Amino acid sequence: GTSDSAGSGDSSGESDQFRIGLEAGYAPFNWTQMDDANAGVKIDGNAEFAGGYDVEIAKKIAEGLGKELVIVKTEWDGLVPSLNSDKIDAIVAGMSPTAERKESIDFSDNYYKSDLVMVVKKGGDFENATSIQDFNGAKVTAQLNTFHYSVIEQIDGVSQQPAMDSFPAMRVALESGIIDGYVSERPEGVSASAANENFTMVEFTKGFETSEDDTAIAVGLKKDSDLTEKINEILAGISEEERIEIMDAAIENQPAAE
Amino acid sequence: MEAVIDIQGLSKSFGSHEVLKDINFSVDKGEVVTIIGSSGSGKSTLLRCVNLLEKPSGGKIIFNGENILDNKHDVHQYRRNLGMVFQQFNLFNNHNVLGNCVVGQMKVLKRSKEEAEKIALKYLKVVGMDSFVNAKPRQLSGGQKQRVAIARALSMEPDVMLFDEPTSALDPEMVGEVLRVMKELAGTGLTMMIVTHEMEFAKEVSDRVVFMDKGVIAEEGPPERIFNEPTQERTKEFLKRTLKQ
Amino acid sequence: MEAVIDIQGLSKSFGSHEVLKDINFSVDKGEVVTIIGSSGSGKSTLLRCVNLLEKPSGGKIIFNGENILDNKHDVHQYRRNLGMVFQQFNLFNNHNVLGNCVVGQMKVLKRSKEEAEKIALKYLKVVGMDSFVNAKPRQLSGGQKQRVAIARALSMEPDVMLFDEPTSALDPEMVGEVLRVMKELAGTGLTMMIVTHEMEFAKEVSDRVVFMDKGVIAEEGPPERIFNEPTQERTKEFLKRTLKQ
Amino acid sequence: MTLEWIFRIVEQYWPMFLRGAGVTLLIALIGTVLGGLIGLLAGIVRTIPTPERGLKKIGLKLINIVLSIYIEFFRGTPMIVQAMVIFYGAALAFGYHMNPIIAGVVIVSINTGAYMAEIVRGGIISVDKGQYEASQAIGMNHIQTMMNVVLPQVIRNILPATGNQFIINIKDTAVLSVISISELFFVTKTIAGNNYRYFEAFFVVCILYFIMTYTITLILRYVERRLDGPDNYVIAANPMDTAEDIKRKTQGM
Amino acid sequence: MTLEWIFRIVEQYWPMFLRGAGVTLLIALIGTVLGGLIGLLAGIVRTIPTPERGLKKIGLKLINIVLSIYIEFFRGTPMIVQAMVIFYGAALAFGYHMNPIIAGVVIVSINTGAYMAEIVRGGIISVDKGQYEASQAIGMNHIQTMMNVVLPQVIRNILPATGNQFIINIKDTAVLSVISISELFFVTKTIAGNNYRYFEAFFVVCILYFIMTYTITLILRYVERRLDGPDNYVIAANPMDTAEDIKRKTQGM
Ligand SMILES: Nc1ncnc2c1ncn2[C@@H]1O[C@H](COP(=O)(O)OP(=O)(O)OP(=O)(O)O)[C@@H](O)[C@H]1O
Ligand SMILES: Nc1ncnc2c1ncn2[C@@H]1O[C@H](COP(=O)(O)OP(=O)(O)OP(=O)(O)O)[C@@H](O)[C@H]1O
Ligand SMILES: [Mg+2]
Ligand SMILES: [Mg+2]
Repeated sequence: GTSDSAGSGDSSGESDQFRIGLEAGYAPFNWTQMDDANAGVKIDGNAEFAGGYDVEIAKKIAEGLGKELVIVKTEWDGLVPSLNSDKIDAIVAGMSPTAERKESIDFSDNYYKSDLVMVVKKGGDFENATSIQDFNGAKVTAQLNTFHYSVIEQIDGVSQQPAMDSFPAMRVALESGIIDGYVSERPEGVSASAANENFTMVEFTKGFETSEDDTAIAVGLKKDSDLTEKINEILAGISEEERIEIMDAAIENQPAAE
Repeated sequence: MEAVIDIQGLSKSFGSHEVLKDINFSVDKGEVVTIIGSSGSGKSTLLRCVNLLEKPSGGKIIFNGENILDNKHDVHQYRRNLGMVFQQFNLFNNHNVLGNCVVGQMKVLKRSKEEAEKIALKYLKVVGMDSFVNAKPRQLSGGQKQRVAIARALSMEPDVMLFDEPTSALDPEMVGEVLRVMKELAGTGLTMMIVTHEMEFAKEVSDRVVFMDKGVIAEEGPPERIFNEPTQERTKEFLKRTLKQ
Repeated sequence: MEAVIDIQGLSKSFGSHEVLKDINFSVDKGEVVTIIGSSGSGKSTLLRCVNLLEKPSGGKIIFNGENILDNKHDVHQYRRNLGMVFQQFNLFNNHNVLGNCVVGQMKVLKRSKEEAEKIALKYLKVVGMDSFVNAKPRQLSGGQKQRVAIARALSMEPDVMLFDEPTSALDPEMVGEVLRVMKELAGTGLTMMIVTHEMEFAKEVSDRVVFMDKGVIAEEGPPERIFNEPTQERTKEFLKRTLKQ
Repeated sequence: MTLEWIFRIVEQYWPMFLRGAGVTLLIALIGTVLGGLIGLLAGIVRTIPTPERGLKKIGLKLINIVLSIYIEFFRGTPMIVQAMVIFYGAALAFGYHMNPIIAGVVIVSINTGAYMAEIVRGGIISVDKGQYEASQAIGMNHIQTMMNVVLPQVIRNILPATGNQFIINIKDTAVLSVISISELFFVTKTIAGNNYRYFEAFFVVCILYFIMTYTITLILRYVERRLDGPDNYVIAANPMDTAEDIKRKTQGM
Repeated sequence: MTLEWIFRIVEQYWPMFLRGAGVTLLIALIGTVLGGLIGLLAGIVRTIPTPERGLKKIGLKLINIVLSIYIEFFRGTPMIVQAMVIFYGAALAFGYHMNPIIAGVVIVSINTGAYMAEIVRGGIISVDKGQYEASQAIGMNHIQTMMNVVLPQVIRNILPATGNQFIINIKDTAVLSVISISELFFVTKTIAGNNYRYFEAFFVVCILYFIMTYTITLILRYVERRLDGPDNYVIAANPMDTAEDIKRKTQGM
């Protein structure tokens, strides 16, 4: 390990560590693996390693900052408090820079942008949909407190189901036929349909109208952090092709793809 | 006369500790049998075996001609014929004095509330506790508890009463009163088995005295004979110490 | 002789129910006082007030010249001087017979385990319970429990013993034995207050008899006088019923 | 966290908060009551004296095994999993779509029942054996004994632990959002998500939880005092009647 | 859900599962023990007889009020909120960074203590008042009485409810993932998230939970039997000695 435990280190700006928080359970952005295959990074205070798109980006940032990358595995709801209480220096966890989040933390420039898709049952009525309007009459939901849920109303005549707490719950609901589909982002959709033979992902030619803030993801930083500028510089140095390459590698390397 | 309860070869062990050994005796209808003997000799255990609160290890208990230790026998049905006054009283803590005397009548004998209360009050009056109907057991003195326990058992109007030291917490005056009530009851044909330490009481009330010693019946007979001409060495010794006190 | 305990104007009410009214009496060192009276007259409550298990509603209890109802007084310190045998025994359910007699000695008197056990065994022998050291209270007969309760109180070797019907569950033979022990103890200067229903016992053991009636001391005096020439109407009536029994 | 935002959130969303609290309270209340009944029932069954006769003995043994499995299974697995298995399982296996609230009540009750069964067991152990024997001695059967004598005393002794269980239920209903129940916690997450005022919204929900649990505590304390009854008792006829007086009066009997 | 996947997950991730289970068990165990001690302590304090003297009386009253606030506050708010307030609050307010595991143990203990305090209260109520009086009568003070006589009986009676609490703790530690503790549930979510095999991962965790809780049940049952002691007792000298014999033997005394 790089330090004896997650909370013991003083993570002020002067240290030679770059501590980032993530769930390590949101493949392909971030996941946990048992060894350092594919250049996985040791999780602080833990025997496992983290990998994924976020981890690769974080490596580049740490390198650019000239600091050692330390990964703190924290539940999603604990990320913002961790950042604000200086337990971590940045959130690199597939987090979108929404206006509301911006009230409590700052964000870097975007380091990924994804499209919305619909995950449905393979062989079901909606497998071959191309427009969101094809989901007229369908029972559709999305994760609570995400813009995924608020865009559902763009589908005319949709039967919008109560929002759900987590992706696992939605996948169970989909599999059991309680819903016909859930709104998701491309990487999750690719992974879900790859992992579960009963699922498939619908990509839209006529899709949802979304705002940049929602579909993009960025590094979360403490308000007025002096890291923001440096990180933006480093991110600017990663080209669009390079990002796609990293994401494709992540999708390929993610545990479910084995 | 016909035996109401006939105990044959009854034994009881707690683990390796044999408390009752080959007990044989019977009680006739309307008879009053007192059981005397030193502390720990098995008197309470015998009463508890008779109404099956302890499962006998062996032997038979014949009640009205049937062996109630037979598996086919309905224990609860059998127990309705027996009333018991415990050495430790065991009043129902969640009921007041009246409730203690009423609940069994209503639930077991299916008497109406009015009838049950009338009967309860009658027996509470007998033991002088009718003015305490509202009191909870924890608010009663020792003697008061014992009297309520007696009233509770009598309210069930059983055929056979098992009394485990029914006068231990009573003042002598009350003992006299209880004695009077018991004699009255015996007159109405109630059968009684009474464990007691009061020899005077035993002498006065009983048709027959059973002397227990170390888990066996050492001697039994009419009170005059047991108290005046005991045949067994152990009985003599017990009574000698007792009477000269 | 000097009074160990001097009770002045003691009263006790439970709610509106006045159980003790203006009780005045004192006990001298080495004296044996028995308290008699009918059930519910307040005898147990009086004993319980003396060792402050019930808080008196009024009056004074002077012990060794100090009013222990004064707020400044250390109740626990005071209680070490008193031993109590309860009417309901109240053996510690989580200790076996030996543990019941040892725990107080070790925790309160800070005696060593060996010493405590030696003393406990001495008194358990006195009451004939030394072979039951391993038994749990629930495995004992009524009389056995009472004897352990006596041994437990004696093991604390107090100055004053409060006995609430110490012989109620004992066979007459055991009563004789306990009587003998008590006399021995009285000989060693132990002061005793004994509530009892056994008039014979009261006659034999006591230096003074207190007759309680409805929460007041109706009469007191040496046993010969109380039993042979009572002056109060109530006493006469109580004794008449008692003795003719 | 600002006071202003708290007021704004409360002002704007109080009907949502109230409805959420209502759903939570409803499920927790019914769940605790039904769970308590299950627990008492389990207590009755588990204390049935082993019968002598072969068939009955085997039957009782079987029931007891089933009961143990029930208790260990429902205590041993997370309620969220139980909820998902029952709710989605029913849909998946039988195409049966339950009403989520009813499913929630069922799940909370069954779950609470498993815990209450153990609490009741502890309560029964602590009731003096003499109480059971005295009831048996006047001819009560097992159920009558338990209903009229033992369980009333058990209930009084386990009230504090039951209060705990109620409070746990109020908080544990939060997992029922997984079966689309809009209980208080989920509602709060929604509100927080709407505004990204997590601190404020959770502050409000904490206060709501606290109000609910504290109210329950107060009610249970009141019930305890009621069950204990007055410390005093009323003497029916004349006060301070002792034996003699009464004897004199009843001499004519 | 396929059996194949279950095996694959277990094969691949068993060290993670085990470590997660270890963390969960550690926190739940220490939390229950410390919480139990807090509960017993609260029981001792809450039963101190009200002293007569002014100052002591006020002091005791104050302590009791603080105790009530503690109990109501920690029962009345969700543990996840407590965890966040304590863990992140300490860092924010004092710049003090706790070790997450220690923070977790502290939070679970304090929380459990509040529940155990109520359970202990129920247990004390159910101990016969005579036990307390007899201890007092031989001169024991309040603490000696509670330690040597009352609480040992309480502990035996509340063991089943304590088992509940332990099991609840095992499951409730799940919320501690919010303060970066990799306990079993978080680990499982991670594994599920990695593979998108939710059913399988949660099936495994259910089994692990069940193994842990059932083991605890078995251990507690064993402890109960040990505490109850043998039904039989050994007579020191000769069996069936009754009073006379012993008297004869001890006549010489
Ligand atoms: N906790 C209590 N609350 C209310 N009344 C009580 C309480 N304890 C005792 N009493 C009442 O006080 C009176 C005196 O009780 P006490 O136990 O002192 O009688 P006693 O003389 O010892 O009688 P006994 O010989 O039957 O033991 C009784 O009428 C009893 O009902
Ligand atoms: N549950 C039990 N387990 C083990 N031994 C027991 C149990 N109950 C009673 N005994 C033992 O059985 C013997 C007889 O007890 P029992 O209660 O019948 O005596 P008893 O004649 O009623 O005495 P007493 O006059 O003192 O009440 C005693 O030695 C007692 O210790
Ligand atoms: Mg007996
Ligand atoms: Mg008394």
